[in-house]
Amino acid sequence: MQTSSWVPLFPEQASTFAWQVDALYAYLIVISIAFTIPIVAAIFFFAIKYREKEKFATPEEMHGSIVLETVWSIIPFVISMTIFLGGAIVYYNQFRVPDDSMDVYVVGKQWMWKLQHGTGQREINELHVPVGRNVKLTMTTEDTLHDFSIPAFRTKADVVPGRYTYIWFNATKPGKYHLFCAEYCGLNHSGMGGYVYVMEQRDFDNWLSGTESGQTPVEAGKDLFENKLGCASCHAGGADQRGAKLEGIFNKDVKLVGGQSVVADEAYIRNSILNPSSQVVEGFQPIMPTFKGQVTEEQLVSLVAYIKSLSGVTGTTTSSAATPAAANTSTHSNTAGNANTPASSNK
Amino acid sequence: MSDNHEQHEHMNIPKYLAIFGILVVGTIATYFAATIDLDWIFPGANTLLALGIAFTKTACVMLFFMHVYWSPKLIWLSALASFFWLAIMFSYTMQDYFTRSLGVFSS
Amino acid sequence: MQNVDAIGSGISEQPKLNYLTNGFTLKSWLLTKDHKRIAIMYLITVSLFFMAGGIYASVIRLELLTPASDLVQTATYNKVFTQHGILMIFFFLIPSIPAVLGNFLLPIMIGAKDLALPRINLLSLYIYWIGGALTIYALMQGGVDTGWTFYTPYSTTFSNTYVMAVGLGIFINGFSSILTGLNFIVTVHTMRAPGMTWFRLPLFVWAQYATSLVMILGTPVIAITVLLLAIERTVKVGIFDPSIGGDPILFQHMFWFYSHPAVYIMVLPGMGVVSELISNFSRKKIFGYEFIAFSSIAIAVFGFLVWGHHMFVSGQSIYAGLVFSFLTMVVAVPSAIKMFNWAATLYKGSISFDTPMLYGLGFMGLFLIGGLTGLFLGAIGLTVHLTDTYFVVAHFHYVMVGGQVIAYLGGIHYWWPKMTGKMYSEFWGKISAMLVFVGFNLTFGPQFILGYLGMPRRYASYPEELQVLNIFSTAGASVLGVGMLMPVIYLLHSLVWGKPAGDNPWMLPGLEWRTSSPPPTENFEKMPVVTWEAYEFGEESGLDLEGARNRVRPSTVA
Amino acid sequence: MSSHSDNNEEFHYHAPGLQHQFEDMKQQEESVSIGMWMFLVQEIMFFGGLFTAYLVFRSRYPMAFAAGSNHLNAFWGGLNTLVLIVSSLTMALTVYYAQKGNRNMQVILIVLTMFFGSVFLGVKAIEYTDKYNHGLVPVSGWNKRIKEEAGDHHEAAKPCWDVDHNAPVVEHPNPHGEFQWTDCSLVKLAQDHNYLTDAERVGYFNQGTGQIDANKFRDKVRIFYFIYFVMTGLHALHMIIGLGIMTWLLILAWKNTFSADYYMPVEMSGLYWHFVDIVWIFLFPLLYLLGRHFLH
Repeated sequence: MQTSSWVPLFPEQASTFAWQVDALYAYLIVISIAFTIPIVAAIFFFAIKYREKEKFATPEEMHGSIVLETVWSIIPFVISMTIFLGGAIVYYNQFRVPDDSMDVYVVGKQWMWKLQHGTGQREINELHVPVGRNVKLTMTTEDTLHDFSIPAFRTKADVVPGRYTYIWFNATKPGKYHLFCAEYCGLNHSGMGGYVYVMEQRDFDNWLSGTESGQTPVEAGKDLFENKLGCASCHAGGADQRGAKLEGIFNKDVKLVGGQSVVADEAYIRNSILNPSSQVVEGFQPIMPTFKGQVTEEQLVSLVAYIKSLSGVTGTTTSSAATPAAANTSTHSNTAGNANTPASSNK
Repeated sequence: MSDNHEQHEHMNIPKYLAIFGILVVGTIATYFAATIDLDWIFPGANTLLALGIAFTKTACVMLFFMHVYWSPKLIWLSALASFFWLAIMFSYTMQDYFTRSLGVFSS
Repeated sequence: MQNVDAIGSGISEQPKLNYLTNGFTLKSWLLTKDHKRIAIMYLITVSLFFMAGGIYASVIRLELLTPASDLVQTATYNKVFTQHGILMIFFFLIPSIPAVLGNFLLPIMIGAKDLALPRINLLSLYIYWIGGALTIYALMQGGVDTGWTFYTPYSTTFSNTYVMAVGLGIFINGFSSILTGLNFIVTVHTMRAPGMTWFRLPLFVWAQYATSLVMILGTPVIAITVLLLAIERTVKVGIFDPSIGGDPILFQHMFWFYSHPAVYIMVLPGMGVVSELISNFSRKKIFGYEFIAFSSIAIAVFGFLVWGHHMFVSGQSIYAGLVFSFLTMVVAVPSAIKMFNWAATLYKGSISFDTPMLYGLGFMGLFLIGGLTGLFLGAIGLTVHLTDTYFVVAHFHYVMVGGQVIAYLGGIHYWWPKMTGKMYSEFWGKISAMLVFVGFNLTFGPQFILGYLGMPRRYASYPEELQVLNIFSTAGASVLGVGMLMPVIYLLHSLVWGKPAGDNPWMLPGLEWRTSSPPPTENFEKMPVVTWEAYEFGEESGLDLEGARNRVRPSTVA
Repeated sequence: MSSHSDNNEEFHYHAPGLQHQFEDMKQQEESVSIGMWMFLVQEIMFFGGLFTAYLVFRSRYPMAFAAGSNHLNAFWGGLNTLVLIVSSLTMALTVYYAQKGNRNMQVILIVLTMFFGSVFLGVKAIEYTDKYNHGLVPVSGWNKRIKEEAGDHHEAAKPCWDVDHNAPVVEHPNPHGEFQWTDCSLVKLAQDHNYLTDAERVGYFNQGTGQIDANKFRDKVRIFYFIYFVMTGLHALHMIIGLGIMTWLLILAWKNTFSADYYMPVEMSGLYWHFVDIVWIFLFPLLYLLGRHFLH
C-alpha cells in the first residue's frame, strides 16, 4: 500500500498469486459492469419512455415468456460457474503449500503476533522475509481467534486455538507491507498488527545476523515499546488498558500483589520485562508473557531508558544493576516451543 | 383437507394396541441388539441398527398415533421436510469435519 | 356478492369506525388481537430500535473519520459496533417487514379477517418486547463487545461484558420470529378468501411465505446455539473450548446455519415489497409471476445450503469450502431471475414516479450491486483476500440497507395511506428518497475500495493512507442520516395535518385497496370474493377506472 | 378455498370455541393443526442443533462417548422408554375417546398419561441424583462433595484401564465436587484393536510419554456428559411443560368440553406429547446404548 496516488485503489501486488486474485477481481468487475449497465440503462429507458401519460391508465397486458426466463436463468448460471472455477483455481494456488518452503511459526496472542523463524530468530509484530522464497507460516494462537492477514500478498487465514492453520506466500517485491489481524479478537484488535518486510536475500542475511540501529536508546526503546514488542497494546491506551500504567512510575513506590512494595528502579523494570510474574503490581492479573530470550540486553537498555523517559527522567545512564557484564551479547534464543504450545495444562 | 370427523374410524383400540406392541418390541430389541457386538460386520453396525429401529418406531408413532397417515399432504410434507432439514444440517456440517486435515496438536 | 365499485373508488363520505377508532384505552391496544394494531405497535418499537441502531452507526462513522482511535476509546468502539449489529439485525431487520408490513397487510391481501392465530401474534409481540427490553437493559448496564457474531472462544472465555444478558435477549427474541413465521404459514394456507388461489396471491405474500419457512426452520438452531454458548460461558464444560476438547468452529457452523438463511429473512420480504411497487406503479402485470414466486421459495431452500461461505478462512476444510462456494454460485441465479423480471415489468408500462416507486427503483439499483458483489464473495479464491474486510461490510450493507431498509421505507410510504388514512407530503417524500439513495451510495461505495485495499472490519484505528475514503464514507453517512430522519418528520406531520388519502389513492387492484382507509377491525365489511387475477389493472379488476380518470383529468393533463 | 361457504349473509350457527376470525370449525381445526405441525417442525430443528453437536463430538471421540455411555444406567433408560411409550398409548386413546365424547375414559386416560409422565420424571431424577453422587455432572463444583479420608486416597490413583464393570462402585474422594472419571478401559481396548481415530490419538494421550492421559480423556467424557445433560434436561423440560398442558386438558375434560365436533385441544396436546416421546426414542439408543457392545 505504498501507492503515492491521492486515493489508492488497489493494494500492491507483492506475492506470486496476487495477480491471480486481481485478475479474478477484474473479471468479476467486468461481469458486474456487463450486467449493471444494460439493466440500469433498461430501467432508465423504460422509466422515461413509458412514464405515466395519463393517470390510472391500463397499459397493454403482457404475458411472461418461458424462453426469456430460461435464457436469463441459464446465462447467469453459466457465468457463475466460470466464477466458481476461477475462484477454485486461485484458492488451490493459495493453499497448496510448496514443499521447499522456509518455515516461520506464528503465535497470535491478545494483541500481538509472535513469530519465530525456522532458524530461531524471534520477532514480534514484524516479519522479515527474503524476496523470491516460498515462505510457509504455521500458525496458532494462545487465546482467542485471530486472523493473519497480509493484503499485499492477498492471503489470510484464521488462527484457531488448539490447532495449526497454514498459509504460504512467495514475496515478489521488496518493501514494507501491512500485517493485520482480521478476525475480531477483543479490546485492541485494531492495534494487533505490524509490518511485513520483504528484503533482498543479502539484506535478509544481514538482518539475520544482527540488527543495526542508528537510534538513541530512548527512540529505540520507544520503537520497541510501541511497535516491535507490542508493549503498548497493554501498557498504553488509557483507563481500560490491561497492564500497569507506566507513566511517572520511575523511582516511585509500587505496591505488589501480596502486600509488599518496591521502588520502581531500573532493576525492577528490567526484572518485570524478563520475569513478569515474579513481581505483579497490585490490581493486575499475572498475564504478561515473559520476554526472556526475545529482547537483547541492548534492547532492554533501550526499553528501560524509554520507560524512564515516560516519567520525565532523561539521560541514558544505566545503573549497574540493570546492566550485567554480558550486556552486549546478543541472546537470540533457539529454544522453539514454549510459545507454540497453548495453555493446555489447566486440568 | 383433512377430514377429522372420519379420522377416528381409521384407528380402533386393537389397532392402537398393535402399534403399542410394535413399539414395546422395538424397545426391547434395541436394548438387546446393543449388547451384541456387531462390529464384525462393519464398525458402527450397532449404531446403524439402533437408528434403524428408532426410525421404525418413530414412523409408527407419527403415522398412527399422530394420525399423519390420514392427514393432508401438507402435514406429510412438513414432517418429511423437518427430517430433510436435519439431514442438511448434519451432512453439510460433517462434510467439513470428515475432510478437515486434523492439525490438532493438543486438545 | 360484493359490490367492488362501492368501495375503492373515492374518499369515504363519513368517518366509519376503523381499527384505530375502535377503542382508545391503553388496554384496547395492549390486549388487542387485531393484527393491524399489533403491526402498529411493532412499527413503533421497530422504529425506536432502528433509531438506536442508527445512533450507534453514526458514532462508528464519526470515529472512523480519523485514523486514530480518538473520538471514543477502543473499548467503547468495540461495544458500539457490536450493539449496532445486534440491534439492527435481531431487533430491526428481522422483524421489520414481516412483523410490521406483513402483519398489517398479509391478512388483508388474502381477504381474511385476521391472522389465523391472533393470540399467538400478540404473544410474539410480547416476546419481542421482553427480549428487546432485556437487551436494552444489558446495553445500559455496560453492553457487549463480542461482535454480533458472538464467535467463541472470545465470547465464552475472554469477553468480560454482558454476553449472557444479550444472548438471553436474542434467545427470547428468536421465538417471536418463529411465532410470526408459524402464523403466516398457517394463515396463507387456511385463511385465503374465496377465489384467492395460490397463483392469485400478491407476490408480497409469496415472499412472506418463503421468509416464514426460513424463520421456522432456522431460528430454533440459533436459539439452541445461544443456549449452548450461555452454558459454556457460565460453567465451562468445554464444548467450544479447544483446550479441553471442544471445537470453536462448531459454533460457527451452528451460528451460520441460522444466520446465513437469516440474511434471506432480511431480504426476501424486501423483494416482495419491491415486486408490489414495481408492478403497481407501472400499472402492469408483473412479468413472470410464477418465476418470481418460485424463486422466493428456491432462495429460501438453497439459502440453507451455503452457510459455509462465511467460513472460508476459518479453518474449515478446503473441500467443504469448495462445496459451499459452488452452492453459493447456484443461489445467485434465483436473485438474478427476479432482477430481470422486475426490469421486464417496466417495459410498456405506465410508470409513475411517486415516492414508493422511487424507493422501488432505488432498491433495484442497490440490490443489483449488493447481489453482484455477493458473487465476489462467493468466489473462494477472491474471498480469501476479502473476508473480514470492509468489502464484506459494504456488500452486506448494500443488501441489508439497500435491500431491506429501502424496501421497508418504500413499503411504509406505499401503505401509509392505507395504515393511517392520511397522505404525506409527496414533495418531501421524493427529496428524502433521493437523499437516501445518494447518501447510501456515498457511504458504502468507498467501502468496497477500502475492503479491497485490505482494511479489516471492526477496526477502531486504521492506516493513515485510507483516511480519504473513510472521509467520503462518513460524509455520505451524514447525508444518509438526514435522508432517514426526514420521513419520521413528514410522516408524523401527515398524521395530523395530512390530507385524507381516500380508500384507493392510486386505483390499484390489490385487496388491501378495496377496503376503507384505515380498514375496519375485521378488514372488510363483507368477505371479498376474488374474481380477478393478480396485478390486473384493466377493467377485469372491477375497479371504476373510468370514473377515477374523469375525476383527475382536469388537473393532471397539461 | 373449498372450506369457505359462500352464504355469508345468512346467520350461521356459532360453534362453541369458534374464534371470530374463522368462518367455520373446519377452517379453525385446519389452522390449528397446521400451526401445531409448524411448531413441531421448529422443535425438531431446536433439538437438531444438539444432535449436530452430538454427531460432531461422537465422530471425533467415539471411545470417550462409549465409555461415558456405559456409565449411564441402561436399565433405567430402557424402563423410561417403555414408560413413555405407555403414556403415548394412553394419550392416543385419550384422543380416541375425546372424539367419542366419552368423558370418564378421557379423565381416566389423562390421569394415567400424567402418571406415566411423572414416573418418567421420577426415574430421571433418580438418574440425575446418581450422577451427582458419583461425580458425573460435567460442571465442576456441582457434584457431591466427598471428603478425603485417611487411607482412602489411593482409590483414585488406581490405573484407570483396569476397571471391573461388575465390581461395586467405589466412592472416590471428591472434596471440591469436580467431574470425576477413572475408567479408561475402552481406550485400552480400542488401542489394542487399533480402533482409535486420529483425533483420539491426539486427544487421549500424553504426547510426550505416549501414555494415556487420564485428565485429557476425562475432558472428552465430560463433553459426552454435557451433551447428555443438555439433551435429557431439555427433554425433561418439555415433559414438564407437557404435564402442565395435561393439567389444563384434565380440567377441560372434567367439564365435559370435548365431543366429536370439538376435540382439537386434545388432538393438539397429543401431537406435542407424541413428539416428546419421539425425541426420547432417539435419545435412548444414542445416549444409553452406544458403547454397550464393547462390554461383552
